[in-house]
Amino acid sequence: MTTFDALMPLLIPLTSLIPGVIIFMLPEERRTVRTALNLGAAGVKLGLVAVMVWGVLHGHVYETRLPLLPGFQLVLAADALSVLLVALSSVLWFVTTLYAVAYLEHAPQSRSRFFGFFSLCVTSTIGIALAGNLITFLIFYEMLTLTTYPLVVHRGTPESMRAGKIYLAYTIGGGALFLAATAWLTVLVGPLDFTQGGMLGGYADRYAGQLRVIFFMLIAGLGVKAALVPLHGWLPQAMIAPAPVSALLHAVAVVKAGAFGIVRVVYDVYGIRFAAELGLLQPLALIAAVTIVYGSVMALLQDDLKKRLAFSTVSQVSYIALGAGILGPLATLGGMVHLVHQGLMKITLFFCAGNLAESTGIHSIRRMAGVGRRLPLTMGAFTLAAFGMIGVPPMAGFISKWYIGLGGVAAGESWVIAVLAASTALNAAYFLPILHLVWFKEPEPPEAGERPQRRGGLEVHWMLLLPPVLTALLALTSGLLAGAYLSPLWWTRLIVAREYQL
Amino acid sequence: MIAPDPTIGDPWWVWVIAGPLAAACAMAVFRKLSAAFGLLAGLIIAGLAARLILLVAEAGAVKTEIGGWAAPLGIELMADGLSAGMLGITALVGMIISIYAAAYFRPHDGADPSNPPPTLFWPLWMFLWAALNALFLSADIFNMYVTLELMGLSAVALTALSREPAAVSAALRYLLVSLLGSLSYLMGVALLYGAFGTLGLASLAAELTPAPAALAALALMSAGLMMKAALFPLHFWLPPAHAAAPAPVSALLSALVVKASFYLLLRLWFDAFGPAATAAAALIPGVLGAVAVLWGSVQALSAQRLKMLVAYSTVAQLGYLFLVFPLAAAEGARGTAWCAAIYFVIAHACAKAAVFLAAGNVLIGFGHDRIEELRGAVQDLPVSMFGFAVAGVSLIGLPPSGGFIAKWLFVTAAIDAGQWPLAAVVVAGGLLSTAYIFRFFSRAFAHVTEKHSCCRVHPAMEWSALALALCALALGLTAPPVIGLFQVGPPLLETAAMGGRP
Amino acid sequence: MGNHESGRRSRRSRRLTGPALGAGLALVVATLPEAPAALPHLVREALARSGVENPVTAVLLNFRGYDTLLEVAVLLLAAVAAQALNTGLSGRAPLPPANLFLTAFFRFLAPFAIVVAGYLLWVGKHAPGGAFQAGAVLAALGILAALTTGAHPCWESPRLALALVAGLLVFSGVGLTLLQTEGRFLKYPAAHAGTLILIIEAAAAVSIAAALIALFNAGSGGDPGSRPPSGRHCASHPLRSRP
Amino acid sequence: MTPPLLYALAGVALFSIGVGGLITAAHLLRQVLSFNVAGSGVFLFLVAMAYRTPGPFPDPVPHAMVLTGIVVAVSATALALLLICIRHESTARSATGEDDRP
Repeated sequence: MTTFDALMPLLIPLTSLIPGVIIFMLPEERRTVRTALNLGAAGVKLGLVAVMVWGVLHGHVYETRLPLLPGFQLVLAADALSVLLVALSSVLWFVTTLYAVAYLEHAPQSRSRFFGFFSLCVTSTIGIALAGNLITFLIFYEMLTLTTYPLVVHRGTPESMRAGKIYLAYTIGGGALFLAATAWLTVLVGPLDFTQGGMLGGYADRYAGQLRVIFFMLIAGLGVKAALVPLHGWLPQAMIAPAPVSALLHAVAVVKAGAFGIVRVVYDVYGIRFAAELGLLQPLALIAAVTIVYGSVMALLQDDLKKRLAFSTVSQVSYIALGAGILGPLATLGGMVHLVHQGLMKITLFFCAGNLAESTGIHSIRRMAGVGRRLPLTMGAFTLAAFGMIGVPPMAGFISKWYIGLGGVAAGESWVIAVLAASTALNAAYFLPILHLVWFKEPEPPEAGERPQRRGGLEVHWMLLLPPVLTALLALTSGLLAGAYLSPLWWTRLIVAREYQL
Repeated sequence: MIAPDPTIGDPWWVWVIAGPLAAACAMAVFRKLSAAFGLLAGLIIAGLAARLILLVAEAGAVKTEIGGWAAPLGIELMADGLSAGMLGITALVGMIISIYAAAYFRPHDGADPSNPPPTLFWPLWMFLWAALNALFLSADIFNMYVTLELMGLSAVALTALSREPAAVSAALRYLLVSLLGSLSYLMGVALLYGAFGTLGLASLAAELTPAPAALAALALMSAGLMMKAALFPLHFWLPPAHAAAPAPVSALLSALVVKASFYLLLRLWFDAFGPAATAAAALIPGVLGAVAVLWGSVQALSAQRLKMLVAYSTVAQLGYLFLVFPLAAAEGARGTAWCAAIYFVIAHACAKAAVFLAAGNVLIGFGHDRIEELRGAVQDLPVSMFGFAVAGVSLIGLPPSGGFIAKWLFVTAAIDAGQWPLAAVVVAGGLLSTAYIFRFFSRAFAHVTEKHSCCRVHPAMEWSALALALCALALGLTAPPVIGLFQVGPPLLETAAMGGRP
Repeated sequence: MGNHESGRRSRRSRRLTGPALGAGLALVVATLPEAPAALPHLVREALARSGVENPVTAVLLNFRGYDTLLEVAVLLLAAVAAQALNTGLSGRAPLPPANLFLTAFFRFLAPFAIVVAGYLLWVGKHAPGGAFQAGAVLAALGILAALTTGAHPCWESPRLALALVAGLLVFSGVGLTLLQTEGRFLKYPAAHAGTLILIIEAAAAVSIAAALIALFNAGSGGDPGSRPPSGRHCASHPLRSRP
Repeated sequence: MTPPLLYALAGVALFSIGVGGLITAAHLLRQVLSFNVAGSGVFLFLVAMAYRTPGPFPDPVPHAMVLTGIVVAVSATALALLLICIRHESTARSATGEDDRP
């Protein structure tokens, strides 16, 4: 079994890399082969992830070590935390592929190119999740930038090129900062692997000052993708991309990579206790809090639906950073489980926005009056996810906010409760009017550029309808059955137990 | 590293130099068969280079005296890790460019008979190849002068091959600068001979004392070589020459010819004089290199034509190489800096050759290479543009390319040596190169509806550009064996005052 | 050169480089050691085994023969480059018609030049002389022939091209055969060293002369009428004279 | 002030005159000429190095280097002159009116 254990972490990224490369080569018209390859690969990956989840549960050690440089190794290791993101990415990749195939049906641009880069993007995300040391993380982190740029500029219109330029400027800048910090850390302490409870314990006395600077450089480099306040500018701009890209980018791949990176740095590089000693958690929590409030306020001001969702992502992702910024297992639990919950809820919202734009051509919120009658199921999923974002029980969003609040009180940082309350109020302020418009208002006559009611059958193509409904239900069940075996919360409790060696 | 009996039989070097010379003679006589001879000779030389690399990799460095005459009297040849590596990269890049040239120079239909395709490209290219191989194997400073001159003249003739006014003027300026460089190099050799009475690199290293004559010789020879390697203030001849030359020639010039002068500088500063002796003077190339990186990138940003952009990128990327001198002055970082420089040389050779070939395809396909009017190039030349993108990734230094490994080594060496400004320059250079690579790429990626005239480019030309780009990518994954090869030190006399390498 | 910064300041600063360089080097030269190194004695000892008495020829052809091999390659390269670039010179002024005096002088001089070249080649063994000097004389003769008869030799024809590459081919050929027999490239057996060197020098002289003549022809370009429209293939007879 | 030192200084002087000329000369042809002057300067310096050996025979190695240098200089000058001809002819034909400086 050991060889299989050693190969497993390598197999999972390969299951999306190899099909990606093949899809690149596929000529444009081979639609069925491309879809089959896509969905088949996603299915195989889900299977492998299930085996891995089972293995990690029973204490299996999955680790692949490849020689990268003399003295440096490319390490892909599956510990409890990485499985969380791998599982999330695999599930949502399967769902998003389903959605993208239908969404891009009539798009003029080359679909082989799209799905090629789509698979490479997921490979990078899986690589980020499975990275066993900082240099492997850096490699996949920068590859994520490379593979997502073509997706952002897929439409090739001048606006998407401009958005791509801004996206690139931010992410390449962040990447360069992250490279410099990693190199500096490696020079100081040598190529160390991620270890639960942190690996820098012994270096506090000698390099305390330098480690503080490195920490903030790392957080800044990761903050670009995690959209922390000063570095979030690219996220609303990248809304020009097609809906599946926005869904994948802002719910699963890019933003999660940043947040996951922050969690890795705080817990597995510095270690929560050592970070607290150096007084690094306080500023991190502060930045996160500012981002949460700022994101929600900006979301309130947006009229375009996708822009509003983008700013809500900016604020929601910072919950994870906030959770990481507070010393204590409860806050960590809340932060990490929000990694999954936010992914599920946000992807549902983007799918619904995509369906809305696809079937009725409506983009701005004030035009959404009475849309509920025309798209009952889509808007139903939208409502569920919206309630989840606000934090209404029994949705998943409530769970994470609840635990972050508990953690805050336990750590004596009561201002966290104020931040959570304010953000909940703001979430309600920008989601409830939409729901009111959708369900309780009379539909207005379609303006220019909007399509009339679709004759007969389902409101939208079934492949466009199934994904949002599925993810909405997942968000609901992970909230309702939070305590159940193998639920996201249950799994995160396992991670936190191992992290804090309780 | 104990070098076994270094004179293991002679043939290991003879055919690598005699091969291309014989091919050149054959082509001068039977001109119609030039392309066939060229490809055949390319294969043979590539095979020989590979065999030499294997020989050096396991048997350590090899040395031989030509004609059996001992050191000060006869000429010595030597192949250590560095020369084997350079021979290998010259063979690899040269082989693929020969395939490109076979398609580029074939008399395609519709070519006007009055201006026949220059079949004399092949003998000139064979002379250049022989000169490069002889230069990389030589361990005698006067012999290096003759190979330097053979290389310079063949490069100039190749630049002026298209006989257009721009190419001829650029070739003339290149020739004059190259002659001035060779002259000051020869004056340095004369001074060294006058002072120490020997021409062998090994015996020089043994007897060198920092006498005024030695320092003056070092200054003259370094000035000459920096002029030929287009270091910042003396680079003005490079952009017009590399932009005006035919595509395969500009690829050869940027990837190999310019590096040969840098190689000689490495031999001079590290083997003959030893980094300890030159620590004080090492700052000059370092500062000039840093300025070259920034200035070259800025010029590339404002270039109007694609080939001019790529040529200025060469000026910028060469700046990186010269950072090795100040970094090697610090004892701790010497090994990493040395590997960083050579790895950068080979990664840049593959990537820059690929980018120039892709630019050549654009020039043939669109009839012009004005960046502003190259919108939608990805749709017409997908393979070349994919090659351009992959090579661009290596030029920027993003993982998983060879460029990333070199950039990583440079940053760690700079931080290790405490040279913070140099680390900042390397990172800033990466950002600037992102700007100018994606400046072109964002236009090429744009989706253009109307079809513009794009005549067919021979598939061999497109695929060879992609092949070189994939080589640059592969260099990212095969770092340990390659760096292991570079660490095979030269078989100098044990008594040599070798500041030396790791 | 470098006319970008052709402003006043940079021109004056560039004028200073010459004298500054001279002064610096003069100081350095003054410090050079009086007594030379041991190399000249080594050459004299090894002279017996080199197969020639003239030390310069010994160094050129035997001890540092590889340098000379590359040097012949440089000359051949220049000739090939000249032909590669030459096709651009169609509109050259035609050569002057051959006048009586020049033709008579050429006819008188030709045999002497060839004999002198042969002698120079032979004398190189023990006195200053050798392949380069002989080649130069032959080249002078060739250029005189071009001036008088206006013959524009067509270097593309295999026979003449062979003359061009003869030097390099013979030199490396001998080297490679010695590699097989003696185990080392260019390791002359003491007995035949002299004859081998002579063979190499003869071939080198021929190709040096051919290269220099080719360089002259490329420069002069010859009259346009003499080149058939296809531009690359000369008329059948390589040394065809003007109609 | 032994004769070889005198010749060496003359060689160095020639070399610097040539290099100075190459850098500041306006016309291309003048630059090629200064290259040859500088070349002969280096060769004179080499020959001066050869004459420091006591005894009847001078040191042959610099002589060989000079011979090789001369042949290389000839090839380079021929190529430079050819390029100047082509450039002159093509600029005259295309009348770009580019000033004579490269």
